[in-house]
Amino acid sequence: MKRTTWATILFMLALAILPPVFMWTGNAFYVDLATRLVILAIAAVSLNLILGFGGMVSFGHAAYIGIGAYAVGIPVYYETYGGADAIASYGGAFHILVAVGVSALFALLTGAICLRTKGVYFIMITMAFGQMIYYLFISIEEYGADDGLVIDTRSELPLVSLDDPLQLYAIAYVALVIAMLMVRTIVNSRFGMVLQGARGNNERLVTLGYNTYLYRLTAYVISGAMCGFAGALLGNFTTFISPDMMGWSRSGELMFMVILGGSATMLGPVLGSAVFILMEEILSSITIYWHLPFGLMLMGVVLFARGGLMGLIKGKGDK
Amino acid sequence: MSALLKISNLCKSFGGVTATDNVNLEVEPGELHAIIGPNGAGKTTLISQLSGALPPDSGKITFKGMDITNRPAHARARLGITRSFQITSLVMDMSVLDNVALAVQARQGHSFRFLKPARSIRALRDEALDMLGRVGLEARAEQPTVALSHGEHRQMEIAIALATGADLMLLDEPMAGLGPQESVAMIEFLKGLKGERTILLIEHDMDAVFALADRITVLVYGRIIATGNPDEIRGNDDVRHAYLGEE
Amino acid sequence: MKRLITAALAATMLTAPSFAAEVKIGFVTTLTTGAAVIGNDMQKAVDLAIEHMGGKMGDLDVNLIYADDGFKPETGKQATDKLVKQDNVDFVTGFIWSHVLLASRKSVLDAGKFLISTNAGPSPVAGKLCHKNFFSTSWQNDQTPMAMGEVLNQQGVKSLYIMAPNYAAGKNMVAGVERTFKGEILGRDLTKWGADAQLDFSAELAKAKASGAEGLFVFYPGKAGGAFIKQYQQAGLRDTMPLYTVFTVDGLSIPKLQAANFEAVLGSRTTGHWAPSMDNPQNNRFVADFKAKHGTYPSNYAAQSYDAMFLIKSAVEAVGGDLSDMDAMRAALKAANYESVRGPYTYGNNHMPVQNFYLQEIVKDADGIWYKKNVATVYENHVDPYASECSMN
Amino acid sequence: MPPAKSAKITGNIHLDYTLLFIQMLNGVQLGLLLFLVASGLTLVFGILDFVNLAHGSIYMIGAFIGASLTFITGNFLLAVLIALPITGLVGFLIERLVARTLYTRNHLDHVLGTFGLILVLDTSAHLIWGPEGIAVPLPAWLDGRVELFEGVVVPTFRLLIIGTGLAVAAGLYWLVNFTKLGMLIRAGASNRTMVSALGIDISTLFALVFALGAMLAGLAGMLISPITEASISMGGEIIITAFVVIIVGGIGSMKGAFIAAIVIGLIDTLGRSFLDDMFQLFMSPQAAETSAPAVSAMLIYIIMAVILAFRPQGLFPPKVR
Repeated sequence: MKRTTWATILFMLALAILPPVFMWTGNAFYVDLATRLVILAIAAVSLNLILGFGGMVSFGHAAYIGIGAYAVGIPVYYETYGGADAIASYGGAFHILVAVGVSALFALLTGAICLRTKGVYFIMITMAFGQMIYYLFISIEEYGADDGLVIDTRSELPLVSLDDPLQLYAIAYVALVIAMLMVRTIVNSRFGMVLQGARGNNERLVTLGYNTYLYRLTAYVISGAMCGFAGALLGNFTTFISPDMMGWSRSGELMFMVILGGSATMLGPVLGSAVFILMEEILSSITIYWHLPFGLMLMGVVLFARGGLMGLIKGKGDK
Repeated sequence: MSALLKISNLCKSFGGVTATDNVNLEVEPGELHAIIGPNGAGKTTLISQLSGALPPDSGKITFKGMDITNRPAHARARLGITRSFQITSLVMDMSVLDNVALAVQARQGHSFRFLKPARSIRALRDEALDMLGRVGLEARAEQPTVALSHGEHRQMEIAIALATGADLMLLDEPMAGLGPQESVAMIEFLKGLKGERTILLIEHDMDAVFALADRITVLVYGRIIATGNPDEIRGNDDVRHAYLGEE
Repeated sequence: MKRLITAALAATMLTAPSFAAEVKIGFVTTLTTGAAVIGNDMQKAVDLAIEHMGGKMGDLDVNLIYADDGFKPETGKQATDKLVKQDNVDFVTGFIWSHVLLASRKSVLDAGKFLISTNAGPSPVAGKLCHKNFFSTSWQNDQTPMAMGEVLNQQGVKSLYIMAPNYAAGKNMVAGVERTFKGEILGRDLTKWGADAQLDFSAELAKAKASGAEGLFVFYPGKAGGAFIKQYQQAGLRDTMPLYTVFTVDGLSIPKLQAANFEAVLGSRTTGHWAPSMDNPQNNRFVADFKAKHGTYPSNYAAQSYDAMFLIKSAVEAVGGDLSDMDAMRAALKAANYESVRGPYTYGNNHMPVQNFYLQEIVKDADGIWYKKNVATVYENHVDPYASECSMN
Repeated sequence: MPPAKSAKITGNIHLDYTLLFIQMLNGVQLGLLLFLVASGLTLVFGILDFVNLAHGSIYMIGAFIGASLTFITGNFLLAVLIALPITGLVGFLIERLVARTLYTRNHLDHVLGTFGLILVLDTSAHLIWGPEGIAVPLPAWLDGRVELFEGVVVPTFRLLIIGTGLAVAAGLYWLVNFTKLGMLIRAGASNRTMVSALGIDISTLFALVFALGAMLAGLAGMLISPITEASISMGGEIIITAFVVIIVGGIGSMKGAFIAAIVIGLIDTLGRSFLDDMFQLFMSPQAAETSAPAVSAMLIYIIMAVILAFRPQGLFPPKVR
């Protein structure tokens, strides 16, 4: 087996084993940390599908996290305080359906426009749509505007209780594994070959008869829906949502997680999220000026570590 | 017998410069039709309009009796037009085999299939290897495309064009940048294709053109000044004056 | 790689819960971004308070842990979670921003700890979401602008133009002044707020001027306040449209404005529950030592934070250091039996201060330094308007 | 206790032409300021093919250098004159240390690398100047007001901004249309072979262009700081809008940046001033008052999305690259 495969298995095993150990040794906070890590990793994995494998640099991906989280927050808000009976609900299945559905719809509508553009224009127009959603929620007073919305009750699911930190973690972990497997299946399929071909040379693929626009749009929608699901989990984890979660710098952070770990690889985005969150946690506990070393680290990775951490693991001779 | 491709009154200009000037041309099924002309004659512009990469300003393009003037590039490819590029255009970060397999996959219909790993599909793989075999690249199949030489890239372009199963192949200077021996091999290879596929060939290498072409069209400043078999073209005064004489 | 990460995790786990005779206090505030100017002022006041106590509350050592909310509710909640779950603090206090407080309150209260806001006072925590373990050393958001509305009535202002940032506290402030102001409101502008907040108010000032209102009410906290005052001066509205502000001209912006000589701020009016000019022993010591140490007057944020430390001290002393006796500590907190820099006050049923509000003016002190001075009492023992929505007695 | 009574705005402000004129002037002023930032961005992109998210941080650093020098020299204008070359030097250093390594990379690497640079520069500013920001005083003759004509009184300093903005625009027009450098810009190319064919040392040229871009951003920061103030978050406040400007205008196009900056300045200002009045024509005053600020905050992004939907290369795309 390749070294990268081994690394993937070992790292995922560690993610499975460590949090329960933290819990039983009385370090509940680190379970929280791991949960946030795993949820953001799902978002990064979804971004990797279009950014890494599709070559579509979306600078507005955090919008889907917000949509997913509000898809939990808004129904819970109405169920708790009354009003809008049609969407008032504590039901987890309903929340996930809305999170995934609305995210997919938003991706479809905005993707149809964004994918007409290329290069920097694409980067910037995806950001513009992210900012639109950001300002939209900032101005909806009903849902707390920029103060955000406190989610009073977590989604109700059969068999499990999301109020239990370990159960919530387990759900997020399983979701991450499924997301990784989904992306792997997609990129290796015939669809995935077209997607990757279009990343390398779009004109060539068009000449072969592929309507690459449709393939890209499909990938964009799948990615958005997957990220919306991560958002629903995040809402359940933080029990709080604010428009802040979808600003452009949050989208930049997601992009960075993918690149840091290694884009267009299986483990890359997960590893990237892990290092990102741990560095953030460690540096910010040392100094309030932690953005300085953090920024230097960011620049260092971009300047000197092409291929990200997975590039390092892969080594030279191993393909 | 009706023409496979019919171009009527095609015009295209870029900000005052006329690149395609009222071009009329018919390509018969099975023939190898060469287009020659000095640099800047508008040969590549013409090909791009045929493949759908550039929209013409006016005129009409008919393929297999259908008006395709306003169809997008990918739709024309599905009808059976493929092109190779003057400057190598391959998916550099994929393997040689994957490049060709994508062409096979394109011919087999839409690729909105998400589950089965593409590389494990025998039908795709075998046919792609077969095409690579025809251009003598089967040994390089698993290499990353970027690792191949320029000459091999040109061969890959041909393998891909073949793999699409297109009826009409638009070949834009397949000999460009090849060494003498590679050129000879390419000419032999294209000879072998004659009759099997209809080919519209742009080429600077006159030896190749006169050795291969059934008919030749001479394009100067976007205008056709002559069309005929190689002997007719050789004997044409206009051509000699406007083009061959210059060399 | 995995080993590296495990090692990194282990490195951050060194802070094991300790059982020394100490009271652990987590202080959540803003230490990064431009808003850190408020957090830094709070920090200075808290450090001064601990110094004034000799580092002890009763027999217990004070172990203070500052946490940065990064001006974001989500980050604030994470910081709070860490204080509660990892550092296992006894009190969580601080909180400048309403949204950070709202996002974080559940983490503290569900863990059965005391939560003491030193600034944020959004309506829910005073009303429906009031909680037995929540206390405030500041005010409810609406109260200060309500006092300003009352001032406007007293001064015979008949028409008003209103400007505030378009976010929850901004809207609360607008609602507050409109709740009590009896004249006409000729126009109201809610400007863009957030990461790329609008700071050029030329368009709004032009509208305000065109409206012909007799007064201009604004709420622009933090750096937007300074920016606003300057443009107000540059627009030359000082003579035609007097300025009435809340939380806009404060201890943080005044030194900057004086350095740049923006005289428009002198004589401008605001309302508040505390000013450095207030004369009582606790306040005199606080203001004098703060000035001696840092060279500026403390802001109201500093005053509220300073009070919070003494409020906690009173509770710790009341139980003789037995921090497990939550009920007795709660009773002690509720009694507000400590020397506050604002003078004595009581707690209402919702644990918000019932206190006086004053009309304040920006004037020069004896040394020519600009500061905020109380000129009249607007409300005595004012109860916030949401107290009745709170189900506690 | 019932919630606050729903307030009614009584004195309805009718559209009067004096107000409209003043607002348009304000819009043009905002537009010119945006142009100063955007021109540097588009210059760097047009010639260097480099996406610089940290351009806003240079704007911030320029403002702080100008503010500090104002207090040292006691004279705002003198401070600006000294601060400009210093900001240029900062740009030069950033080019040498960071940007040049990234030229051969793709835009994604540019975005991420300069995203890191933002954190570094903003935190450095926090360390050097503290979080509180600096209010910048103006000399008395600039701090007053001018009556342009009956009823139209505007702050002198805003006229100075308009004047400076127009002068810089004229200077850039000359640069783009009548100099060798301008030829490169108009050729719309990050075409290195062509640059070297002209016998120019590319490495130096790129560094100078970057420094010029930095100076333009710094100038904008210095001009805005007497109105708002120099603060560590000001970079993040403008950078996205500046990007919207160059995207709408067509990246690399100076003309596009100018027109888009003015249009966005006007739309933003007029939107803030008149949108709620306009909305009241077809919805209730309450609904208009809540939706107008939301829409005006989203307005420039909506405009950008609409323009890109129809013209994926912006309004004035430079020649095919």
